[in-house]
Amino acid sequence: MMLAAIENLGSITLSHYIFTSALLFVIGLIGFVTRRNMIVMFLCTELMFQGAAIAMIAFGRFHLNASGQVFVIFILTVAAAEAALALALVVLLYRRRETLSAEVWSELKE
Amino acid sequence: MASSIFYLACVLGIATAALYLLVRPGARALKLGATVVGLGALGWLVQQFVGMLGGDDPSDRPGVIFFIFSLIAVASAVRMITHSRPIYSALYFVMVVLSSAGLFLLLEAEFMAFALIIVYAGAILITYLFVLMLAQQAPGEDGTVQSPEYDRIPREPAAGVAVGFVMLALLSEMIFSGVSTELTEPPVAAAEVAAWRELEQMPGQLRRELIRVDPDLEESFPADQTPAKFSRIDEQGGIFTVGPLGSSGQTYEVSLPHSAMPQNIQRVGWALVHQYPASLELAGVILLMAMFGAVVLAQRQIELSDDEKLEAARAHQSARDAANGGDA
Amino acid sequence: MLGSFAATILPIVVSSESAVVDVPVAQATDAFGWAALILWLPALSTVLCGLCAVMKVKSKLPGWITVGLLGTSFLLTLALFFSYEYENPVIIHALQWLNISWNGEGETVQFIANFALYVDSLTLLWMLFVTGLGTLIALYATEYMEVDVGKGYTRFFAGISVFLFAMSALVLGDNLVMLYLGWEGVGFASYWLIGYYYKKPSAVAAAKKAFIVNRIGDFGLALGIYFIWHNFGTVEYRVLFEALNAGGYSTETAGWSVRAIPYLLMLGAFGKSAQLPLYVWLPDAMEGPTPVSALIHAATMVTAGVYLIARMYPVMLLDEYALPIVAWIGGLTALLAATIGMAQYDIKRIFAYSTISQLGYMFLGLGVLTSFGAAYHVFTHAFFKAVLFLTAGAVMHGFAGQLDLRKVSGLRHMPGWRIVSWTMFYGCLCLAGFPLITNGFYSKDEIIAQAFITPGFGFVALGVIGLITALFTAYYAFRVWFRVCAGPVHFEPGDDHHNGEHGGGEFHPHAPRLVINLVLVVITIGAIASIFLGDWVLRGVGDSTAVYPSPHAEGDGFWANPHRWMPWVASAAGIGGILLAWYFHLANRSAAERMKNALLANGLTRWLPTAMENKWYVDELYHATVRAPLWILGHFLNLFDRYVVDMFLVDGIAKLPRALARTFQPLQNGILQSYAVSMAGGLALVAVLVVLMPQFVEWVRSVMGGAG
Amino acid sequence: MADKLWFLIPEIWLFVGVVVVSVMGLSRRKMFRDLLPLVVCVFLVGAFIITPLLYSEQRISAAGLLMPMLGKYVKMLVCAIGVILTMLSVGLIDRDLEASMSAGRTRFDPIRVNRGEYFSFFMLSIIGVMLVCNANDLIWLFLALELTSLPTYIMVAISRPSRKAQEAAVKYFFLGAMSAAMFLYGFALLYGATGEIELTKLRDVFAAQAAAGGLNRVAIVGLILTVMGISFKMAVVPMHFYAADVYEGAASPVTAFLAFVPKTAGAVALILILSTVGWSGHYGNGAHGLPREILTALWIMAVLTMTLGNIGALLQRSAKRMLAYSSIAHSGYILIGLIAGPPHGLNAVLFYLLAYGVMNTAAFAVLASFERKGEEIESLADLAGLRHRYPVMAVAMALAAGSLIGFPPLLGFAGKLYLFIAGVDAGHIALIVIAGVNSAISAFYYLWLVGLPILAQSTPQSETVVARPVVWPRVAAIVTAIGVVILPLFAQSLLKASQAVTVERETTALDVTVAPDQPEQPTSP
Repeated sequence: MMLAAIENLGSITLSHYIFTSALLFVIGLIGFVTRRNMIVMFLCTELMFQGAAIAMIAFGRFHLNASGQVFVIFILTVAAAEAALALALVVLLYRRRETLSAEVWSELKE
Repeated sequence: MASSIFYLACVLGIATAALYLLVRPGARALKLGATVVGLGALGWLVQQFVGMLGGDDPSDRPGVIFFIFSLIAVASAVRMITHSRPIYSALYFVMVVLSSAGLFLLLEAEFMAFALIIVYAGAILITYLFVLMLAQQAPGEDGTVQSPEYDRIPREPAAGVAVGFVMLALLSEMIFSGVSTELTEPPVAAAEVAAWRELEQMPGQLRRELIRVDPDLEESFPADQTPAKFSRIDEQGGIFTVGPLGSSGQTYEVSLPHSAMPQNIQRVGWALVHQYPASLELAGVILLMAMFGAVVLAQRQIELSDDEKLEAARAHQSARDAANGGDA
Repeated sequence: MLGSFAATILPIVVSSESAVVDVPVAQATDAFGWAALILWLPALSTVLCGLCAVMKVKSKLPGWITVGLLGTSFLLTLALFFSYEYENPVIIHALQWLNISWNGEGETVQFIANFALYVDSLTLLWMLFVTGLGTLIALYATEYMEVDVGKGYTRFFAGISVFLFAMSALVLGDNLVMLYLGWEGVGFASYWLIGYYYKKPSAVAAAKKAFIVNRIGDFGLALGIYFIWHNFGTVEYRVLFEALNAGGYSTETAGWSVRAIPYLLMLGAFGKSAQLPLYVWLPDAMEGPTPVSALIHAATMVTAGVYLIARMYPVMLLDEYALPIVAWIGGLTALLAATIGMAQYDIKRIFAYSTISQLGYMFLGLGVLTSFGAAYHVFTHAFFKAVLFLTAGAVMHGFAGQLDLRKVSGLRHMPGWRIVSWTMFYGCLCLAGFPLITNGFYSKDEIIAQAFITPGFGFVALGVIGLITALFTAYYAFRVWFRVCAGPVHFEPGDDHHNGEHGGGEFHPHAPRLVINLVLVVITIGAIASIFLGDWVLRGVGDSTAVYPSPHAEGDGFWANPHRWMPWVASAAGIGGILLAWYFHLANRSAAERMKNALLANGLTRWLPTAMENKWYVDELYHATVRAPLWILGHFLNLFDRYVVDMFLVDGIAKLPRALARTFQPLQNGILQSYAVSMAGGLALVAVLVVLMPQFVEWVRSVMGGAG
Repeated sequence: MADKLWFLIPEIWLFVGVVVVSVMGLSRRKMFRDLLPLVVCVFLVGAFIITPLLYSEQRISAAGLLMPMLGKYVKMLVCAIGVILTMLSVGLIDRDLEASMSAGRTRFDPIRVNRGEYFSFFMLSIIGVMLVCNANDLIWLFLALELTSLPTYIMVAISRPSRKAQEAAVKYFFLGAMSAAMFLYGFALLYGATGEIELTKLRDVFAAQAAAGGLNRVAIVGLILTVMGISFKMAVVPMHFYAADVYEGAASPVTAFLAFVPKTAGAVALILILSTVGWSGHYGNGAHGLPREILTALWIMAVLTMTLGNIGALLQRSAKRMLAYSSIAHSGYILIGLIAGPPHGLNAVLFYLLAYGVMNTAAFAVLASFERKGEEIESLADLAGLRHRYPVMAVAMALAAGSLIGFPPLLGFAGKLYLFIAGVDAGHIALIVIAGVNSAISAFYYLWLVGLPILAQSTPQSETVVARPVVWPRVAAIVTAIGVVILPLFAQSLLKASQAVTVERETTALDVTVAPDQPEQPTSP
């Protein structure tokens, strides 16, 4: 089944776009859990949002309606709002500890 | 079925192993080797995906462009999470955004493509860069900038990549058994009827298109009267016969060309202001809240200075002594 | 007296053929609206005690509030009792509580549990001694707890009020949810009051133990209630008994979920009433103040299990093996607890084991189909056990916490202790089942005799066990009395208050004052009065849901009817036990002491050691033949209790989750990325598991199919 | 459209409140700044009163929401608990700054005062929950969930001037952003599987797919990502890791807020999302329940959540951390109701949210009422012997803990009983047995909260604990403790109120069969 799918790739289908979006999403996830720099971590969540946005647009094209694109507009808005807050928080934290490492903030634990 | 999953798992496994080696701190040679292996795996995938690179059929072009864009996006994303300098990570993210915008163009979402570039690459990423610059390490004595240790050594490379692998397995299983086989495209006719209905709702739009097709209709549909409405939409031989049009009791049979259908940008804008205006307001509230929050968080003195604290403690003590007379 | 009593018993012993019983079912009534106050007054008392705590009242006010309100509650119960017409059980609606209905599969499913009172004679029987003894014991406590005025006094009486509220809800409620509410409530009050001396680690441990062991039983009860609701669609007694009367469920056709109900209820009852194997919490519960032991752990709360079985008697018949098991557990508990009681020195512990033993009799009675005997024994036991505990409390109070029966002696010769000694004497007589003049005699005989009559697996053996236990009971009861009250005057004070209010000077026992003596006398009078209430209890049980015809003895001869010969045999056992106790703990005790002194003083009488050795020989024989095995058994059970139950059950339950928690602790290491990995990984694992599971299962199936 | 706007009036009114409060917070007059909590309460009470007036039959039917009556109950609930939470927050923010300003050592500086902003965030988050109830499309749901969470991140950061609070904010924010990305991707897949983003239309398409042989694989994966992403807000295992640290780091009033408001938002959002697939059973004849995959996932989550939450709480020496774990465990109980489904499971969830809101807030209110050396109390040992000096507070704590155990006849018992009945009624007996065992385990640690204040003796450490100079947290504790005792008497009418929520959809959603005019009929292989 899948081999058939690969061989038929002459024409680009929805699956290709979704696969790209899934790759971006997963790479963002990996980055989020492996990077220790808070700003890069947040960039990684933006990458995950980006993956979701591509999926939205691709599905929107597939279903021939505009809802997906409208959704992406709102994703952009929220991403901007989150980024503003996150960066303000990071600035605050950086002033405290003079480092961007997330690991210095690990006093609360069992 | 089983063999194909095995096939894919091997390739993805090699790719993730390569990614792991890239993410992990290690010798340059090892990284080089990993890059080569990873590129090899990716190249195999590319070779599998586009056996027809260079074909003459113009309908294949989007395919080639798709692969170029998505390869750039994925490669930049990988580099973004592996690069030890945050500035470069941010710049690689710009690359991801740009190539996604390209994908959006392929998907006929022109407006979103440009909005993405303007908002993401133009605004959000610049903010990131600003903050990164603020927190930039001073160059060392020899003039080179040494990345701090937390940027060079990842935290949980093995666990992270394993989680990513499981997640990717989940999603690719879904894509191969769900997206490619179970999802059926909606009938084009139904979608087009929906588009015509949207045209009908947009104020004055249908009238304008009608007049463009048949200028004589201008008198029949005065601008200040009840807007024109479709009373029937059929499709015959690729041409949409629209009508009879009902307005002030009279009906007309008109054939509207395909180009009269609302454009993508029109549909997005219409959906935004007609279907989701309240959501738009809500987004505004979120942005306002974010502004508040940023102001509150980034203000310099969230804490008091030490002597102020001491004074405050004394004041508290006296207040407490006064208040401690009774209970509850 | 004896004859007339037996005569009153015989007519109700109907033939055992009528297996289908028409259980009297209560009907709703609008009258008696005031009866709900019986329930609310203790609640009001709790609130007022709470207010006292807020106002930091430093007087005996909370005690008197409690006594006053509980007394009113008792008077209302009496009023209800006198206005109640036999054979007309009623339901009095108090407050709408839970009334849920929804559309199930094709029918409307309802879950109704209101605050309503189910009043029949069983309820009244229980409520009379619950509120009556509750009032009296609260009155006793106003004096007993006076050292704590301003400290724990309010807390204590608030606890008593909570207990009485919960117990009233348990007994009066017209549905199983209310019963469960009361069930948990009395458990909580018990936990509260056992842990009253929170500074003592043993008290805290005892409270914890009581709570955990009871939880096991409660779980059974909750599940039992659920199954009742599941099968009969109701938790209201009225609807439930109507359904049972209609005969919709016979034991043959019922599914396992119906058959499980009696066993689950049994688990609950055994937990609350301290039967094997869940009895272990009760002796430790004696860490609480003595009025609490008297009220909760002797007279009232522990009989909740008996009440549950009696109330649910028709339900217990849903499985034919349920009641025989109740009988056997009861009988064995009675015997084992009595043997343990014989090896103890702490007076309260002895009485605690005797409580377990007497509760065993009650379950034996229920199991051998004499619900009358069981109910009557509950009633009589409540009085005499309250007397015993209260006298023990008076001793403890007067001798600074001394409870070791070897260290207090000759109480009846001391000034001011007369009433305590003689009420205790009467209590011991009742416990021993001394013929004619004690209430315990009648109720116990009824149970043991019925064990010989009712056909069932090994019921005759149970009757014999009951008789042996009666002998042991008489022995250990009088062991206490002869040691503590009789004999030469001698005492050592306990540890409490030794350096406190009595200063460094010599210890003087302080005799109980008016209130304690008054309460002791009143309860003793109640115990005597309860001798004459047998008929009333009999008639009452006949009107209640516990009615079930006890099998009739066949034949007319003296030996053919155990009800005829049982008084004589049981009296013999009781008196024999008393004589044994007299010999070993009064007569011989002083004789041995005196002789030993004389012999040691005079060198010429050296030959006498042979004689003395004879004495010792008797003692050792007694040790070797009677006491040692029992002692070993008692201590073995004690060790079992301490190591198996305490370590594995109680501590194990407490520690297992802790150990589990420790294994998960490293995940919570405080580092953001680790959390992120765990979260994302958990999500991905669950998702993959869920999504791929059908395929995986299919694959396993194909592999298995290929292999097999 | 206009009908939907009617339902937004309480939110708009509260938004006016946000503006008023944030401006008042900048006032130079101390009196105005001190009046802020009162103003917040006025606006919340106003919203509480307005809400029931708006829900007329005609508007409900015109709005076309998935569960129209949900809003009425949840909005009133959130406003009522919001008033209590406001009381807790009195005097929390800018304490030191206000003290030094009133002593004249510091000059007023509008940049440095945060109180107005704090209460704005407070109200914005509450608006977010209220908006979740109105959601009829995924965009709205996404925005409303974000509006609920984003202000809480800042509230945690500014709740107290300590590094702990900032650390809590970092963890909460970053993990929250990750979970948001997860459910956003889930939303994308849901959209992809159906081509719709309106919940009512999603429901129709899913019903059609189910009738044609089962949900699409894309829909299943999307639902799982969505459900697990949203369950972050409820602190459900495995998305619970942040909870203990964040609850410990934030100031007690904010912790009480976190334990209730986002949790309610998450529960309501899950109700809406799960309603689109319905509990009508997609597999087998006459089988009830969610699609098998979703059911399994929720089952696993519920069991893990209850168990890990309860055993995690056992080891804690910090009262706040213990309550954090207990809050995780309570989410597990709530999941039982979600698994059981309408009408009873959902009613039970809504009723339980009320019960949980009251009793949990009571416990946190007691913690928020005390301080030691100007720092708030955290450890259990601080509560020892509270009875001697603050008997009312000790009793309030005991009542709250008793109710959290589920002790009859307190409020928590009624809530738990209803949840368990609903679970049993839906046939999940194993789940209920596990919940019962967990409930027993929970008694171990809750009894500390009963025993320490009431039974234990004061220690030198706990002697230094004193009540905060502000009286309002104590008032809140007393009010909620009374509620714990009194509300069970009204259990009947409260249950009715929560029942009204799901009555409508029973007849509509559950019986959806293949509509004849469905544009697409997915073919199953």
